[in-house]
Amino acid sequence: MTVLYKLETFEGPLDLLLHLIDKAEIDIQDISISEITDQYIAYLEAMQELVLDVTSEFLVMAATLLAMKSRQLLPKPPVTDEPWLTYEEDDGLDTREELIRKLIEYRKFKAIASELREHEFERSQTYTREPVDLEPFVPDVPQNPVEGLHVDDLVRAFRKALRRVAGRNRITAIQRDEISITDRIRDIATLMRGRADDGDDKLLFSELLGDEVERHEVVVTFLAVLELMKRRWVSCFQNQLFDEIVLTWTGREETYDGLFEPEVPY
Amino acid sequence: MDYSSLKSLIEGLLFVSGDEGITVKTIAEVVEMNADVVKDVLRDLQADLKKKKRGIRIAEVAGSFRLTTATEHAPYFEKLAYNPSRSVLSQAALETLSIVAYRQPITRIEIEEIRGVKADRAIHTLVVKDLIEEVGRAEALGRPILYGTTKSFLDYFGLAGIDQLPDPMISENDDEIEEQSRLLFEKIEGRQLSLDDLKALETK
Amino acid sequence: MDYSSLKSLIEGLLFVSGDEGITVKTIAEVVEMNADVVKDVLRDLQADLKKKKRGIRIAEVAGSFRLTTATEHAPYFEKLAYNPSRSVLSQAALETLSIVAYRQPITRIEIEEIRGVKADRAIHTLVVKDLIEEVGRAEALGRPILYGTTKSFLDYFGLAGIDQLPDPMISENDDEIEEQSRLLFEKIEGRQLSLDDLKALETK
Repeated sequence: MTVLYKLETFEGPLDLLLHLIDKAEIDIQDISISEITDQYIAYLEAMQELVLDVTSEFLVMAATLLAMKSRQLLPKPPVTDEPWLTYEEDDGLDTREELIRKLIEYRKFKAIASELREHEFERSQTYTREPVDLEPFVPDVPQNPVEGLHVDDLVRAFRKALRRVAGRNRITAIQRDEISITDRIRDIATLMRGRADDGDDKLLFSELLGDEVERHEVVVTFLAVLELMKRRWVSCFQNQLFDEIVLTWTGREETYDGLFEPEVPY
Repeated sequence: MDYSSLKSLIEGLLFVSGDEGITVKTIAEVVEMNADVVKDVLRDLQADLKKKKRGIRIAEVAGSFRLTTATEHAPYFEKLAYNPSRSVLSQAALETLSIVAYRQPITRIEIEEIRGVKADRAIHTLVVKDLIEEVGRAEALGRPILYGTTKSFLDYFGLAGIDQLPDPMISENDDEIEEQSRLLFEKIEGRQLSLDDLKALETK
Repeated sequence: MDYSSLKSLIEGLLFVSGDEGITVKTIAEVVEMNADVVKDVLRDLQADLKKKKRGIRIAEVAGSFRLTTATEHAPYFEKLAYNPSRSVLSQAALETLSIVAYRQPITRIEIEEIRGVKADRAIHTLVVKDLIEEVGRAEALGRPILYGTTKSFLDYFGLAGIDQLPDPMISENDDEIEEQSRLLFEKIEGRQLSLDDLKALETK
């Protein structure tokens, strides 16, 4: 006998058995238990030939089937109309009931799986795209880049700088250099952009001041920093009161065409 | 706002939401209109795009609406190099996923009892693919992990919600299958059935 | 392909091309048609969308065409951006962040290789939000910037350190193994083997 096998892969003994039952459905009356058991075993052998993983679960099922087959070969007690005379093998019955229950349940999920397979394919036929970045629609960054920091803190830091300046230059000739805020903004922006290009986007407020600090220069610089913060070109933070103000270049200046005049004419 | 302006705006909102999608509730909040009105317009727009065979369509996935392409154009998108090719789930993973979807929350052992084989590999794959996730621990010994499906699961299969899952209760078939299996096993067992037994089965 | 089908297809192509857009040349290659024809249809579609005041429009930026929103809808997108249902970080930003978190230090190019799309916008957003920062320069040509997560990132996610990141559970071999078994199954499937064939196999 040359039996043609369409060798498929089975997810487990239940899957294989279902396949055999499906085949049996074509002509269920012609199926003999020994044939099904033989087919099951033949499948296992074929799988082994192909070095497929014949796991212990397959072997356990084979043993179960063989037990059923051997039971069939044993002489049967006669069937009578009197139930109390009919010999019932409880163990066998339980095994069979359990197996049937499992097969039905497994088959149900196999059906669902094949339906999901269709959904999977259908879904794979449609494409979508990432959400549009809504950032440009937001006039304000939702998160405050100086969160937890009050202007008071900046003012205090400013006062500290002023006191230091005052201490150093008790006597000084007032020599007013005309530094405009706009110029100072441009200077700071140029300095920070240059640094950012070199990979350093941070700068200390004190670095913006020269060695011979003038009150006027500190004021102008401070106002320039406030202006830059307002425009979100820089963000600032301070670890604690009177500490250094650390400026971070945000790189957001590209969204502007260029410098515009500060709102307040200083 | 007039009807066509609202329709256009909803299209814009769907567009910016991309694959994250947008709920009717959110649209209603943004346009400051009644959710039912929004839903009507949305459905109208959806029908429009389909009827006019437009290049973009509206799909309801995981409780929110999103724009997608038309299925018939899929072959062309595949030609684009950057196309994120979708992987196909293995049969083992798919069966395991079906079980989790219907029986969640469920433990690995329970899955294995249904499948009749080990499921650890399949579970691992599904967790990595973000289709299932740990949703808690069972009260049983060893407090085994309970698995459930994720939002990505709905997205992966293009399902509007977990209630959109195919109905497992194809009852008439179920009974039929049960009957057939029973009959087969009666045969396997070598039991001899009387005609009365068969008639009794038939009338059930 | 008829005119309206082509128009619909081009709309779909624009849609999937996202923010990066698509050139007339690429469209022409995909649809296998003359570039001039494509350009005409594209212009027609562009005029259509504008005339009908649709929620999506076509913009030409640096030689590529892409879908954009209608300017008159801007106030609504602003509201959407503030809607509590929307996560603070966009999906693109979050994904980029996760890549940086797990693969740091990493260059932009490497991130883009993983994501398959441009990442400059997302990187910019993350830097501005102080979630990632420049941590050095790679030794490669052009000395590209290396990114890493910031301390704020750890605070934001309540992590004691970068080693506290959950295991992503992705083993490099996973997909490979799946692929191999699939190939094997494909070989076996659909093959009609007779017992003789099997015997032949046996003797090998």
